[in-house]
Amino acid sequence: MANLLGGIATSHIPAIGVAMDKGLEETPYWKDFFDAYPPVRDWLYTQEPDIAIIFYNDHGLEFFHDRKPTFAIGASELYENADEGWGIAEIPPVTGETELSWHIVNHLIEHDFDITVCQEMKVDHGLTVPLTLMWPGHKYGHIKVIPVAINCERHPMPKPSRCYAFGQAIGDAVRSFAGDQKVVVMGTGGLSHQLDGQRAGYINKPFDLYCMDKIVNEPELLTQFSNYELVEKAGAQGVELNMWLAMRGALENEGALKELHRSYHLPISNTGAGLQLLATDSAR
Amino acid sequence: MATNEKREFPGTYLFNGEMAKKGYGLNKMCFSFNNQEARDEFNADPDAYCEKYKLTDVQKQAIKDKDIIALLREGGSIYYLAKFAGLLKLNMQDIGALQTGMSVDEFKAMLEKNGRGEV
Amino acid sequence: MASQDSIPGTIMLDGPMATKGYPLNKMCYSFNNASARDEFRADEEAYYEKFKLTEEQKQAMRQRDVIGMLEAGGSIYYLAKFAGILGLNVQDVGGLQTGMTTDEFKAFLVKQGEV
Amino acid sequence: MAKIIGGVTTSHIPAIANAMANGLEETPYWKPFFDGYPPVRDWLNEQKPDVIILFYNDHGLEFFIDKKPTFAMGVADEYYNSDEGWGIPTIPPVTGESELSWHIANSLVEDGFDMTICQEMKVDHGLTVPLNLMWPGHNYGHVKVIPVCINCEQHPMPQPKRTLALGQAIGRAVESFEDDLKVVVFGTGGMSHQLDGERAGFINRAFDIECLDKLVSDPESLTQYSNYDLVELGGAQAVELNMLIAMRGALLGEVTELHRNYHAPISNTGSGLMLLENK
Repeated sequence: MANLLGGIATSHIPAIGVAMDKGLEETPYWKDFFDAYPPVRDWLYTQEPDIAIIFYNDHGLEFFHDRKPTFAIGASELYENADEGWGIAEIPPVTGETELSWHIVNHLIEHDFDITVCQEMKVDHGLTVPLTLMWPGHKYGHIKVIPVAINCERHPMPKPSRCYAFGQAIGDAVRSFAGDQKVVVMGTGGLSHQLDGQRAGYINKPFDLYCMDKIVNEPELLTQFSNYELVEKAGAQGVELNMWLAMRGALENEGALKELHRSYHLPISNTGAGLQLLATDSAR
Repeated sequence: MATNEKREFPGTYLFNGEMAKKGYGLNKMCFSFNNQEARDEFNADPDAYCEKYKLTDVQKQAIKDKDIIALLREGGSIYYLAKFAGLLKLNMQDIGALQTGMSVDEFKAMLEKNGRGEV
Repeated sequence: MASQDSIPGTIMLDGPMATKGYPLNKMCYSFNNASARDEFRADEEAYYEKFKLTEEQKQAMRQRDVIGMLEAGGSIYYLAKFAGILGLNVQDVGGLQTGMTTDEFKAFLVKQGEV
Repeated sequence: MAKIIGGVTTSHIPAIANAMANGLEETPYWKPFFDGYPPVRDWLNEQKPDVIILFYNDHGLEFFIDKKPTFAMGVADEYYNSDEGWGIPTIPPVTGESELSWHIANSLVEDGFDMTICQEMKVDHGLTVPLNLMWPGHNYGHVKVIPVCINCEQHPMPQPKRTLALGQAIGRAVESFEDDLKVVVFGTGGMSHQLDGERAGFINRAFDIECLDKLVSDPESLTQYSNYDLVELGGAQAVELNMLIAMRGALLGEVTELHRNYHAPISNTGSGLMLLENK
């Protein structure tokens, strides 16, 4: 059976990609943010995962409103990035994985998740920024990625409880896979932010810290929220917490988790940026 | 008990993940046949068109031979193969006959028999 | 409990808004392509027409009125691509929506960390 | 309040479109099939439904397997048909209905159905053939249609128990819509048939009739089948039975069977027409 080593939650905003391209990591604005990452990179380097399952939301590169899935999952050997229209540099292709992908797809449909299955899928900064953060210089070619996109753009969106259950089903699928691969799950995006409306710029630090606290051992306190409550407490794009909850859901049946790292910094662009590393007993 | 556990049925090619992966280029080519220009382009030079969609050699040969069973084995989905059949001006009874090794009339007679419940 | 209409300064992109905003969002979605961005720059009015924007949407676009675009059904993900054409980042856009200068808006962001 | 007044099962095969385009309804081959339809047309003309919720499967017009949804639904005000590649005539646009559509979409996502929601969507023969069968001469412009598309092409597909649950959730959503609308649900496709493989041409009349009976009186019993069971009993494309099951789910309670016509073969399929009135 494949092993889940743990989960990583991280911001995925495009400004990070731009900062890395321009080598701004040590500037006063960015230093505190980037200084949080080496421990997580070291952990990944030691653990040598084979596969990363990445929960993210598409921001209008692959999916438009003509056909917007609630949950989409990739089952391709390669995922390309492309021009997103606002001038962030395109990054090299991401390596995919089809066997575990299809195994997960089968498990999800069997368990009543009505996913869109993608054999071709452009991945945007929501996925590529976290990869570049973990393996700077775009050195992520060795790790196989399974992209899982959750609608965080147009209401209705899947509820926090549904996203958690979705993650849980993916975790169960990984454990029932007849391989010995080492898998990490990543929840990307968040935390509180609002880009649109007169309330633009809203950030809620106490709420973000509460979420990071509770996600470790009491995620059920977070899954009770509705998406409207998340918008109220965490801003219009604060619903990206759903990606963190899906990541945490995947670790639900792993027993107690060890929180190996946590940092929070704001503002990064318009967001509260959280970084968290939760390890299972399967990790060395 | 309802389960999606893998099962096999004689004379049936379940279009699942494994097949969908294998047949992706083939199906993508046939999907393009929704457009008249694509059909014209194929008709003008079938080999070049197969090449454009990176078909495997086995798939190219099966397209050339109009060998439906081979196309199914190579990951073709009947929904898209039907568009290839349309391009060849074949209907579902013609396709049925090709796959079962019957004449079209024999195939139609079998359908009639099945329809009466005389199985 | 929070509901659809209860959060001031927040416009939910729900079904009715997404229906209203479809042409505007479709136009902005096209800005993923450099050739589309060039075409827009060359003749904005013709480009609005191509995507059949409503008069309200055209007016909001002409005036670079972000709140107006949101009220006309714009989704921030696609409007962000328009902002990209104008060379604006999300702090600039934040300032435009809140009536602050970009610097005021940045200071406002920082202040929320001092809790 | 909106009310689902009834449900219809019907075949949706492209050969029907060709037969209608060529005026073959009275030929010996087609007569027993088309003769089944007038009572259903009469009922629809009497009842004058405002909205049709139509379960069908896309056959590679709107969706390709680059991005294949399990459940997709339309929320547009208009839907277009287009060239499907095999020469059936393209038909006029279908009128949509966005308010009830969005109401259903909201309700489904809230209920844990992970819909792919489409503000633009080309509809293929799976949707257009049934409409033209009910309102010949493409006279369906007055009725608003909500397309609900179920994956019947690439395994894994949703199982009968899931599609029944989808139908039920749609039924509940419609009944919670505040406008006074009369709604009819169509389950299209099926019944037994297999187009691909050496087993092509397989039809199982007894199984089809059993399914029609159960759709009326005991739809829950159909959820005992897996999709593989359906393939075994009804052929590779008999999984289209899922559309009929979803339709029946939307009717929620008990129904009265007003009309039935089973005929096989039509093209390579067993064709089941049934009209159910919601009690």
